[in-house]
Amino acid sequence: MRYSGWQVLKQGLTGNKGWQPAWRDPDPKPQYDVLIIGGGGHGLATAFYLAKEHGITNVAVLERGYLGGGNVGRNTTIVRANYGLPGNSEFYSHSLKLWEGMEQELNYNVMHSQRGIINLFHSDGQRDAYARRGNTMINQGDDAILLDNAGCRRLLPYLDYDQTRFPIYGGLYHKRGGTARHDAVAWGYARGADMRGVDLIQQCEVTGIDIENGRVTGVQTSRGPIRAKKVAMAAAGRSGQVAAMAGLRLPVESHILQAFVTEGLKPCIDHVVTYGMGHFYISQSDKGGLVFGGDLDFYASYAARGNLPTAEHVIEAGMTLMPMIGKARLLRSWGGIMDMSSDGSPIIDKAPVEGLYVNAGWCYGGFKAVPGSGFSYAHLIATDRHHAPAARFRLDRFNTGLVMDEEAKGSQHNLH
Amino acid sequence: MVDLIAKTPCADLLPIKVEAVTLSEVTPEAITSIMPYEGKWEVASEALKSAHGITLPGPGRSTGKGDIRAIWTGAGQAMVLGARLDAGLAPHAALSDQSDAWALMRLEGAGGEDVLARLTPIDLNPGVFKRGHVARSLLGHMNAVIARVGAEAFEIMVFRSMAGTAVHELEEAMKSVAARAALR
Amino acid sequence: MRIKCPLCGDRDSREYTYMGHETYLDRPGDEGWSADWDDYLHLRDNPAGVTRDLWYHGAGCTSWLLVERDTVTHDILRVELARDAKRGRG
Amino acid sequence: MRIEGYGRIDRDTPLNFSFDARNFQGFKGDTLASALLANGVRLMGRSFKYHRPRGVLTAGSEEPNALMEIGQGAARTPNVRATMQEVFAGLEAHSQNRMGPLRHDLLSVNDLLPNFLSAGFYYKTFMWPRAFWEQIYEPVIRRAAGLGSLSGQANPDRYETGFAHCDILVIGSGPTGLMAALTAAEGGADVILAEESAHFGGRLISEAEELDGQPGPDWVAEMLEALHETGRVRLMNRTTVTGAYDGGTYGALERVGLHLPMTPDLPQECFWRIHARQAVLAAGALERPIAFPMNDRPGIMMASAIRSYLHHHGVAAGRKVTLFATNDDAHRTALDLMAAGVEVAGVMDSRTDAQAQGDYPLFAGAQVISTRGRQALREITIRQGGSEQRIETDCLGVSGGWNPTLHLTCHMNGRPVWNEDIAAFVPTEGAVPGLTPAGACNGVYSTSRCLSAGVAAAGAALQAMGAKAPEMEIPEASDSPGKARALWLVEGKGRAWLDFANDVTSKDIKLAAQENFRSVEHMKRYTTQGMAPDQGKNSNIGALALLADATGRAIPETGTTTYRPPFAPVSLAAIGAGGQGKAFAPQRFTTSHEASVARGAPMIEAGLWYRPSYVPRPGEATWREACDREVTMVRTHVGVCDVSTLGKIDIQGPDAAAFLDFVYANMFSTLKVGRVRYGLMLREDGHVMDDGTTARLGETHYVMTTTTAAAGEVMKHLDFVQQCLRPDLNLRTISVTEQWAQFGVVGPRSRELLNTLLDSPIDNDSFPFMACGEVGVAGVAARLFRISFSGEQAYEIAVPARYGDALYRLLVAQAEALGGGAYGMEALNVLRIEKGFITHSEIHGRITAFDIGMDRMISARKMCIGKPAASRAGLQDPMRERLIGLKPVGAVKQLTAGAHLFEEGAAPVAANDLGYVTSVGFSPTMGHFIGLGFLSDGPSRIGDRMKMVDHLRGVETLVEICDPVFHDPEGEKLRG
Repeated sequence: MRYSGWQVLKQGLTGNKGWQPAWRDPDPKPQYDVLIIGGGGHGLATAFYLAKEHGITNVAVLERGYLGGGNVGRNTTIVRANYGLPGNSEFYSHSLKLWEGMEQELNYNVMHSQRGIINLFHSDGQRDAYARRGNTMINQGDDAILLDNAGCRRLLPYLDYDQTRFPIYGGLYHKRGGTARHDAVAWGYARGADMRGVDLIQQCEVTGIDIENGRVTGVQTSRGPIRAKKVAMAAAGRSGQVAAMAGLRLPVESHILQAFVTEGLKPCIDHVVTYGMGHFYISQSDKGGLVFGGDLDFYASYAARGNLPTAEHVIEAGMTLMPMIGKARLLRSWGGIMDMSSDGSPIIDKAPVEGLYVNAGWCYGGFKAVPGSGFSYAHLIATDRHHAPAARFRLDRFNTGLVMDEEAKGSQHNLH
Repeated sequence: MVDLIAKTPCADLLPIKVEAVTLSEVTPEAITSIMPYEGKWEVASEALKSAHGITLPGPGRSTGKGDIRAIWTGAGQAMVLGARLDAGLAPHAALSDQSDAWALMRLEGAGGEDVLARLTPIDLNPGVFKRGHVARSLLGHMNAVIARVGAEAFEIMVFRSMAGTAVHELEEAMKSVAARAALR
Repeated sequence: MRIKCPLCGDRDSREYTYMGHETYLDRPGDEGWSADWDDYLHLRDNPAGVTRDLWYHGAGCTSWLLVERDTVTHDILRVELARDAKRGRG
Repeated sequence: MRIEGYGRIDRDTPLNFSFDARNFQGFKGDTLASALLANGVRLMGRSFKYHRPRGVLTAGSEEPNALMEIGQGAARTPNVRATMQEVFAGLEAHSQNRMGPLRHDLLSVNDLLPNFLSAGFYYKTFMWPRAFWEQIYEPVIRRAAGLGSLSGQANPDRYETGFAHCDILVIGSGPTGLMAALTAAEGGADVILAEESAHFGGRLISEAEELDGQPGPDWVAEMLEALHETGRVRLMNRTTVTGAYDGGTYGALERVGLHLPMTPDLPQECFWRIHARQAVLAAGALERPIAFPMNDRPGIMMASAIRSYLHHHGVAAGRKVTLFATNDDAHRTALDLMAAGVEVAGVMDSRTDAQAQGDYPLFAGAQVISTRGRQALREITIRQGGSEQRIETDCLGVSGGWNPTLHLTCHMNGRPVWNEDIAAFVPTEGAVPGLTPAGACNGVYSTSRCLSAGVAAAGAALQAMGAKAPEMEIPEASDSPGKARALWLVEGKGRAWLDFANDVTSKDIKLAAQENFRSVEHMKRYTTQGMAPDQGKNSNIGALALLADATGRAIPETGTTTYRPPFAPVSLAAIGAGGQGKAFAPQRFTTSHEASVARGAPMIEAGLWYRPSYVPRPGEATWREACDREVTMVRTHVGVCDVSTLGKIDIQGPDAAAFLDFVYANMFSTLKVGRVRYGLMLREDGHVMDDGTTARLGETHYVMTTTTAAAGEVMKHLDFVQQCLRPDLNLRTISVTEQWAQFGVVGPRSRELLNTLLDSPIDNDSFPFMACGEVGVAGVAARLFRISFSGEQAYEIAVPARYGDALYRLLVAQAEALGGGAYGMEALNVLRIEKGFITHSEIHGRITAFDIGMDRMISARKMCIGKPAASRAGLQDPMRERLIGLKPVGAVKQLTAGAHLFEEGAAPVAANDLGYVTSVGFSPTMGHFIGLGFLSDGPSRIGDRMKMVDHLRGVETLVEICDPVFHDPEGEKLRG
């Protein structure tokens, strides 16, 4: 059933009885061509593009909980293409183009709002480092503007330009950056994949990966064994456990990233704003809640919840940058499980085991990467050739030394 | 002949008084860190005792005689306040002059614990943090050494360059505690 | 969260910073790059359960600590000075 | 209306306040809600989506409807619960979330088209045309959405945070909490008793109930006295425990000044971090609404809330009251109202076997199937047996049973379990280590069993701490739990609300199930049920029960969503109080700070420190003029600059030399005593961490300097190497950054200047380049280092920090006498670029020794941190971007840091990108701009012409690649 304004009008006049299920709840078949482990944003998008771009529809997405229940449902919903390193620059540029066509492609309003994102900087040195990144973005064909202090005052009048601890010199303004409704992205891709014949199987935990003489042959699950020629991992924070089922160790350590939302407020923040002297980023959801986040809790964890010191530090950064949010009240805080890679950039590659594919190491950047990762991962699974924008996301880069250290912090997983 | 005038860290910041609580600067004669080399803690402690009459303190504690005091300031490290250390200690421990590195403040008066409760995560209740106890912890966002030197008196050490921030944060806490007391 | 420092006693986790897995204690001896170095710097078991990792009591006694804990429940099971643990490994 | 002889308010202290600019009067002890009800005001807000009229539903923090803006201007606070805001003289409250006056909210037009605004409608439309989303659809939606509004101005009020410690924290001070606190204190524990509302006693203040034969409130007063007697209990009222975290840490928000007119120095709120070895949750229970058609009108409220307003505030919520209940408990409202002379028009009890407990009209087996009254309730329609009947009423008390307030037990992902006996969810066992739920929050609904539950829980907590549980005498109290029977939905015409704030009705829940959003988490996100300010406290259980029906599952199988911190919303100003303004990070001032400020030098941030940008002289209009003069002054005469902010680490011990060989790429054990050497420090991943000079003052005594930015990181790294990698080495390290004030004396006349101050003069032989040693200045023991960051003959002199101010002023005076003077960071930066020296602009974290032409410094004779990783093939590739100098050679003379480098004829796009510029400055010495940067295969491109493009600044410059050292490459000046 196609969604549109007319459909909402027609259904509204007939008591909304005609709306169809957004996806089916099939039982797992014994055999598929491709199995995707993980029903989050990346898994669902991969299934969608396998079907749409490559006509491969005998696919099952295996989700141990409910669709979109992991990080795609727990992030601060930021979408941007403002990366500096070769490899990341092309990938997120391609991903943002897919975002811009997503509503038409999925026939689902994911509320992608290109309201602009401003990375504030607080010294000449930081300005020049951001300028280097901004020039990379323009070289890549994306947009960037260097705001000075006066430019920030016009766009962001509510920042504290006088009392704040680290004065605001200016900001790197990426107009095509913005936000999207995270759940809607998962549901849009789920519906799109299901409509094209992909089986979305919830409450189905993968408990083992079957390998016979170096080739993957299927998986063991809480709902029985399923055979397949190709198995693609997309388990984000749980990548370590799933890879271990195939005897693999990944350059990934799982960490907690807390996110926060306030009670609903009338419009007061119209952009995504990030702070340069403390990890803090904020935007306002369409329902009016201020959605913000900042540092990891910094210790390895799968608890999907964090502790007070990090929450306080993040909110302190918000208070020194924009004290007007002081009267807003924190309504809810939660945690995602971030698969932090050793250089801060992701991995989309074939595993050393034939027929097994790895998609992991997304750190903070998983949500904005959903379409790009799905598209490139589907291309790799379908053709066994790396898709150009994701060509550098190799497993072996740590041995060659061609690491992609976007944050320039070294090999310690939790510093990216 | 040229002459260099000395300035103390809190010269133009202290003393301040809010209701029953006062914050004043303390300027010991000298502060020297003493870090015994491998296996030399006992022999260094003996050398200190014979030279200055006090032994090296265990973790979280302080020792003292007259106006000379030794406070525990970290793993394998103590600081001696109040006297230039005898050179005889040198072979047993790394000695390093810290006299100018620290701003030393004394917080005195009823309710000192409540003031510090705004800034320090450790439990300073008299039943737990007794006279002679020393802790290396936080004062707001700063590293600090906190010692109880009396039933209603604490000594606080922060790095010299942060004296201004420390005094400001302590004064704000003193005002807030006093304002609450006025309500009762 | 609270960690009991062997020297300072039970302290709020805001006084500590975290580095990473216990493997950092076992620096490989090879002078050139090797699979051991790839293991040491990058690859992790990343267990959901009991693990051991290195913490620095930066706001306290500046000791490095080896902490045995659970990555799912955040229980802290055992804490020792990393210096002693390293010496114990010979 | 106000009822004489009722309420624990101070009728001798009338308080004037305003609501939507209308003046009212309440009494001390009133909440905004009770005072408004006393004045007959029932319309207090508007719902989120349909903008329907909303009246107060409850008497506690779980209030979903009566959310208001308090205060004016910058002090305005949105979304304040009228049920929690105590009235004070001059209190100004405004309704929110309306367009136009509250009585005529233009946005209530949404209420005319509910069928088109059903759950998730916005996912199915607003997709065409694409640009309309940002320009039209989203702005309209955002305007209508949201509740209260921020003032947009900086927060002027004072907030604070604090730490508290105790053996046993008791959360809630009803019968369970008071007994738990007394038991714990009698058992020898230090206790904190935290109570959310202003008064202790919980429900006992709102019920006509007796304990030990005396009225509840009197018993409470006695208990507080007993607690005080133990000397071990810290009573914290107006303090909501908002979160349970690891290790017995709890977050709690105390309302300190919110109930008073503005008081200087008094914080509005305090966010406490409480560490408790054990805790008892005694948070009671919340009464559960019923979803019946048109159940959202102002005047419809919880039956227990009507009792609270009567007993606690002396206010009758209506003149002609009806009740709709599923249990005996709610009948007390009828009894209490009649005792106070208020008319009870009927009690509709859904149970056919219900018994009246007093002479009020009981309609057993009846249900309310509709209501009327636009701005406030006028009439209800009930159905009993086959017949329907209308009853005129202005206040309907509702009770669908009680939900245990177990939220804190879910804060570590524990999910509550369904208890069929009480038809409610109760905490799962051991959900939060050290937190024992007791009483109503654990599903125990009778007062007497609550009292014993409190004793038992405190006893268990004492035992867990190794103490003995004392014998406690349990007061005599009522034990009438009554059999609860759940009623989730009354079918009928008209919408039945579950989430009153987000306007989620039973139709929305059914639609979610119909579209296969079957999981309770999917239903919540699709319908936004439970995502309003009350976080589902009034709707979660009802919604999941309807979902269970709609999907043919039982409630336990459907399960519940989990609750997350905070239990009640916390102002960001409170939890972030440590960050506002300058407090976010300490300020570090050098000893020469005042002297620089006095000379008009603008101070700029360098890490946590402040350093002079430039030191202007009269007549200099721009920073460039001052900077050019300062550079020339240093090159030709002598300059003085404070370098105290660089990290300084004292390293002593027999193995100090071996240690430095291990942490630095180059050798230090070969450095002679009295000499200094430049050192390059790698991270273990082979990239450069920091650089700086290390001096050898004695056989076993070095002093290492680090950059300002990396001082803390290096200190921690050295501790890591000593303790975790090389405990075999016998050495000790300690920071001496703050012990010494250190100043650069730079330029051809630098030695001449020093000799006017040193107790014994020096010359090129006694103090050659890279020498160091003890010297005397006016009898003060100082240290002198002959090192240069400018390429000139230069020294750094360090004195104990107490003399810093005095020495700086003296050095500047002497420099000015010799034709020089003070210089700042801008000049220092140009001087070092002229000499090709690097800073963290170059070693920005992705750079190896190879990239900056220093790979030879990685000594072949020893191992060091980072050496193996630096040997990876990818880090030795000549095509990597490597350090070069550049200067403009075309018409455009400007260079910019952050620009990229391309072949002369190539398009400035990613594919042709060969490098980037890191540092630039106008060099008065060379007469043109100079810069440093990184270029693919840089060293073999010296002399080539390339194109520098900065899209952001609109600058395109033809440049020549050159050797990074522009000035005095042979270094004669250094050794002069």
